[in-house]
Amino acid sequence: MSATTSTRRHSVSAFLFEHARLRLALLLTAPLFWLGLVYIVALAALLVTAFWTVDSFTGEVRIEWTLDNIVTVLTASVYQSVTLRTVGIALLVTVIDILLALPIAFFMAKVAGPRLQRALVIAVLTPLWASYLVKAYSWRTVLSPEGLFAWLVEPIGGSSPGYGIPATVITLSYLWLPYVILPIYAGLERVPDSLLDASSDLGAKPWRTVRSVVLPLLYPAVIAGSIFSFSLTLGDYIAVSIVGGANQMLGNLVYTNVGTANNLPLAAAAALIPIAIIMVYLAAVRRTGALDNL
Amino acid sequence: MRLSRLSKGVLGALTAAVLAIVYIPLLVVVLNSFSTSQTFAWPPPGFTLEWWARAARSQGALDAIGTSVIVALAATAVSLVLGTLISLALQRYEFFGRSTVNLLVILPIALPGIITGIALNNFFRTIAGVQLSLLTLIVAHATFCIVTVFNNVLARLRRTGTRLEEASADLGAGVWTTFRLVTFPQLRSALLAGGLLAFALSFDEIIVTTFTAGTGVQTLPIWILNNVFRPNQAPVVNVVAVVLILVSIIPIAIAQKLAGPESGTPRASAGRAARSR
Amino acid sequence: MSAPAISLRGLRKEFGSVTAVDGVDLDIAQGEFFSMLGPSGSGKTTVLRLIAGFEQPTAGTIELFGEDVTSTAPFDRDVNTVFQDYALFPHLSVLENVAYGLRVRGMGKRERAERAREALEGVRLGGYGDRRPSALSGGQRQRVALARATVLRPKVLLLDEPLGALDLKLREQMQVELKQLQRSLGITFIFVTHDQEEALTLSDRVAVFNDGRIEQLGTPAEIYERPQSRFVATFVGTSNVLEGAVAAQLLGVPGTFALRPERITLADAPTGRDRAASGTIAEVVYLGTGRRIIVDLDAGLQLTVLEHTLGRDAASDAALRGTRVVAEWSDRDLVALDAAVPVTP
Amino acid sequence: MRRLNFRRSGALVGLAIASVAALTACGTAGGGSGGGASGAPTDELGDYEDAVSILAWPGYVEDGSNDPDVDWVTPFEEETGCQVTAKYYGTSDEALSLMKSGGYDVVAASGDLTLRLVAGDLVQPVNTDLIPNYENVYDFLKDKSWNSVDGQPYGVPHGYGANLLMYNTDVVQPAPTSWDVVFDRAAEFSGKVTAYDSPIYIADAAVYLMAHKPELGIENPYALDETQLAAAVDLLKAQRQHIGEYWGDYLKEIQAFESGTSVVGTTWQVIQNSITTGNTEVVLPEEGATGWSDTWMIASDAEAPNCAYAWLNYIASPEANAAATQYFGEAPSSQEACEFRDDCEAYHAGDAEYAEQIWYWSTPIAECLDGRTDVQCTDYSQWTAAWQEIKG
Repeated sequence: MSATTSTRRHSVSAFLFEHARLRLALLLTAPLFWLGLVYIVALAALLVTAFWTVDSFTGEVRIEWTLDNIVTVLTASVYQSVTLRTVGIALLVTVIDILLALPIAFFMAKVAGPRLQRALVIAVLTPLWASYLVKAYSWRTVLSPEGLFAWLVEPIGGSSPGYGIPATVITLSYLWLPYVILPIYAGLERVPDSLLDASSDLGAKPWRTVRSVVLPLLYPAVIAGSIFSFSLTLGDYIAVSIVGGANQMLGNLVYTNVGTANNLPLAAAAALIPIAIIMVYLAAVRRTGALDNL
Repeated sequence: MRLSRLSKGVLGALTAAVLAIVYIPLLVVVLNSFSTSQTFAWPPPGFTLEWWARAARSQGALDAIGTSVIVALAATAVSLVLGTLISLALQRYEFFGRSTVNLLVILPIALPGIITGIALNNFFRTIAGVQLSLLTLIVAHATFCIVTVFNNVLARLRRTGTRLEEASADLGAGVWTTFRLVTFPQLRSALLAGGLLAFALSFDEIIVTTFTAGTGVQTLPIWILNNVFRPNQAPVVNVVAVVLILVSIIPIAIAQKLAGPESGTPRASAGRAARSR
Repeated sequence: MSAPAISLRGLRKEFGSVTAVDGVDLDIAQGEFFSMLGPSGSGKTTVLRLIAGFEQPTAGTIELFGEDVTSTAPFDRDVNTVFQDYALFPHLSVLENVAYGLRVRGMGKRERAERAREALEGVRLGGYGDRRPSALSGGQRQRVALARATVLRPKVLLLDEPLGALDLKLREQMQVELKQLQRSLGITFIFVTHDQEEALTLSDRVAVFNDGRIEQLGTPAEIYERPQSRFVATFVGTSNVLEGAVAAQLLGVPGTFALRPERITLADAPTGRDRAASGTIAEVVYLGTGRRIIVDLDAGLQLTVLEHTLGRDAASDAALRGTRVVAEWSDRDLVALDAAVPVTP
Repeated sequence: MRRLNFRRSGALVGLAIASVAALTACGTAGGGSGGGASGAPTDELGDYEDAVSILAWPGYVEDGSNDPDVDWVTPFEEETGCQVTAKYYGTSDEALSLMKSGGYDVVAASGDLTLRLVAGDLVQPVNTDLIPNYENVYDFLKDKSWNSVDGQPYGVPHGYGANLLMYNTDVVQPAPTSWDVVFDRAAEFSGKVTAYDSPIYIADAAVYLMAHKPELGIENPYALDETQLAAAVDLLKAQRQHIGEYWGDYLKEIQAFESGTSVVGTTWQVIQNSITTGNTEVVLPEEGATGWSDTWMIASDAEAPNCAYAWLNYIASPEANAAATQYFGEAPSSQEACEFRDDCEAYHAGDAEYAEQIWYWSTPIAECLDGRTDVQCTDYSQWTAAWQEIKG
């Protein structure tokens, strides 16, 4: 095995090895081609469309530059109130999901034995396979005035919240919960037990350890989970139409504009609202390293 | 951490409570699949096996499941390849625009599905000039599935570092051989986890699907959407959901078992340390 | 033996703004047991990684047996490495790990298993082939790593702190085995360590690294006996450094001198050696084989003295604190670290 | 057109596209010469081809694959040897673009699509003499603005239905006869009023205003000028205060009435038929109602015209029409079909007077459908914006 023969044998490998940039280019070409061509071009085209018009005569999109759609979206009171409502629901859903996810993720990662841990991961993942629609309809059943919820709480003087924003929040929190639990659980797995031991060794009570050690380390994972619940809620239009009573969310406005009115430019303009919100959100959390924890 | 019995008990109780909340609606689905009420009235006025019998005969449901499986498998395959490539690039190289690429991967999942949906719909029809089909649907699904593979692989790469690959190269293995014999086996369980999540994500996707599926393409969620609104079909949908839940436990359990032994030991980013030396 | 096994010329490596290796020139002869010694961050590991091919130098060349391999990929270099953390493939069995290099060279399954088994027997792990690396102890893993690297019969074996993770007893045992292995294989070993004792006991020659440069190159005796810089004097073993006003007062010459603790004797009164300085014992540390005594010299220097055997028993060590003593040494034990000033006998 | 779900409410999408030329040509606006239709209908038929490709709403061409008991395609195939390939579309826009791409022989088109197809030369005039079953079709479905141009039929009616008023008999007493229970009297049932979730529901308000605010001068609920639209919007905004939820699909509506979440609002006959609690009733209020009617048409470039004619004839046949319309919950297109259905009465099938009270869905466009030329009407995109504003 002289050096020369092996050099010849590995000529392609050796060439690649010597050219780190080439290797990088080879790695990145296909994904960037895909994401850039398919996604970014599509997104850019959509955003440009927001500045075009629809010919009310033919219904075709016409390349005629206008700010009308943007102005409509920014000034119409319906967009303002729906945006506020949607962001409110998204924040509420996110907070609820995080609060629900933290104890269960902590229990899974740090208390449960390996067998129980495995079973719990399965238990958390399983609901993902029941269709979104089936689950949403199930909540419609549960929350109906004579449904399971009312049936359970009536003896103690409660009543079903009925269909409306509370029902929407409940349903969406339910739908996205696994997506929040999983990153938080993974994040907790990465927190070495020795750190927790160190904290309690230094005299911290468990709660104090959680607050001073676990949560700060977990912050990126929590943010990662929140991106799921926040963004999925921001774009949802189906759950709210099933359990949301007469309310509509941003997703409905976008959907109606494109699906019913065939007004893609206006839909694109309306889409700018959630895009802007998400971008601000991503920019805000970027520093936390959360984007590496999705 | 030395937790008191009490705090362990409280945590266990909270976990049980959350799981109860998670499973009660699913239990309702199971009950409704046997309910004589076609509209899921509560409590069920009576029980019947009719829906299960009907579901068993429903060719449409089977076809839809088949389509969904094909779409999810294809989208998963694409995202496995692309996700792995991109995570290798981001984890093993420093380059200008690295964080932009990172953002690019995350964007399709971070932006609401309806935006991805109408953007791709518009792209396919007007820019690419292609008819919506099974293929456009797969392309759309793969686009937002990349991130799950990406994240799992990235985390694994970070954990394993570059030592083993160096050892392999040191022992005479070329770039491809090293990937085949060392890198890939190290990534296997991460790929499995990421792939499973990608599959699940694609399998239950409805919003992007609505906008990017060809007319003849009926995935399971679309089938459900079409059928949940027919009074005489809605309970059949519950049956299908119940079957899916039960069947899904198998692959998840297998994946868990496979991913189990390696995923337990967190090792702080050795790769990063090596890179920044 | 014509060309050296390894020849480094003007080797530099920068990581961003950090210069890890700052111009290294070095020839390592064939069959030599060569150690690179230095504190962490001194660049020794980077030099090793450059030789192995894991890093590309910013400047300079690397020759292996006269062949320039500066930009050759690691898999095309006839060197093998024993990694600090062993880097055993967790998904392969011990035997598969050892056979890996043979496998990627296209050797048949039967033959490579045979060779790997022999290699494992060579490191006394004959029965362990089917195990996973995770089922082995630290010392066993270390031996697997050795077998894996040597089964390929490389011309140069690179060892990156291979004993660092082992406990003292095992480390001493492995040191002996390494030395024997090197002799029996007759190949060049390049050994990276931060443990000066290990470097001194094992090596034919040692390069002491500091700040990305070779501070001193020589045989263990040269390094220990004749350190050429303050850094070497203090990093390799312990040295008392006499300099400035203190040196002038005690030695009568300005300059910087190193004095090994074991070269100093303590007495109640001067016994007539070349130099004497009085002081007070500040601390006594029991070492088993002797004692380390810290003396505050009246001249204003804290002197470390190593005593091997002494009439007093250990129990009285504490009582020594505060005792007045005279420290004495010979002029020939002084090593001038400042080359400009000759040693004054 | 029965809206199966909210995806399909997109059926009205872009009706605005309907060419004015075609529209003025057709009966609605009166006058004008022949539309974009080309050539004369076929005079005679030849042998059946091997296959026929049909584009339709889901559920219009059932071959038993969703439910083995629901199958009216197989008998057709056995009878004619024409193998049916069905493709389903989600919105009328989608159907239009598919028709433009070609390859289909037959299309089931809603009222908002038919004229676009005619104007685009995508469908051919139909010689009803070659369709024996056409004779049986209710007269009040023939020669309508959405299926004929200048008396020349462009297809065969499929079925029809009305958007009725449903009420909970325990709560809404006495039995209502007017839409006022969901408009001016909605406060009485505040929080339990429901309405169809689509901009087209504005037409329901317009129907109400036609009767109660004649001074607005609404002649056609799909032809509203800005003042008229504003009046409808005001009415609906007032109604919004009392809406419990809007509905877009069967299941939601049935659940809502069964559980008491909704007690009064618009509905379809099939929903009433499906409700098992027995405490609901439907009525066609005195003001009239909106409704729908679909048409089977033949592509102008049909490769299998003989099979296409055969399908049009078959789907208009009593048995097949009964099966298809019953499956969807709408009235059949002929009295004979009622022989094969036991629920015709519930749908008021064949009741011409009843059918006369229905304003079949059309998409509002700027050119007023009621023939006014002195004013611009509001188009569907304005209706959509208004609808979003109403929902808030």
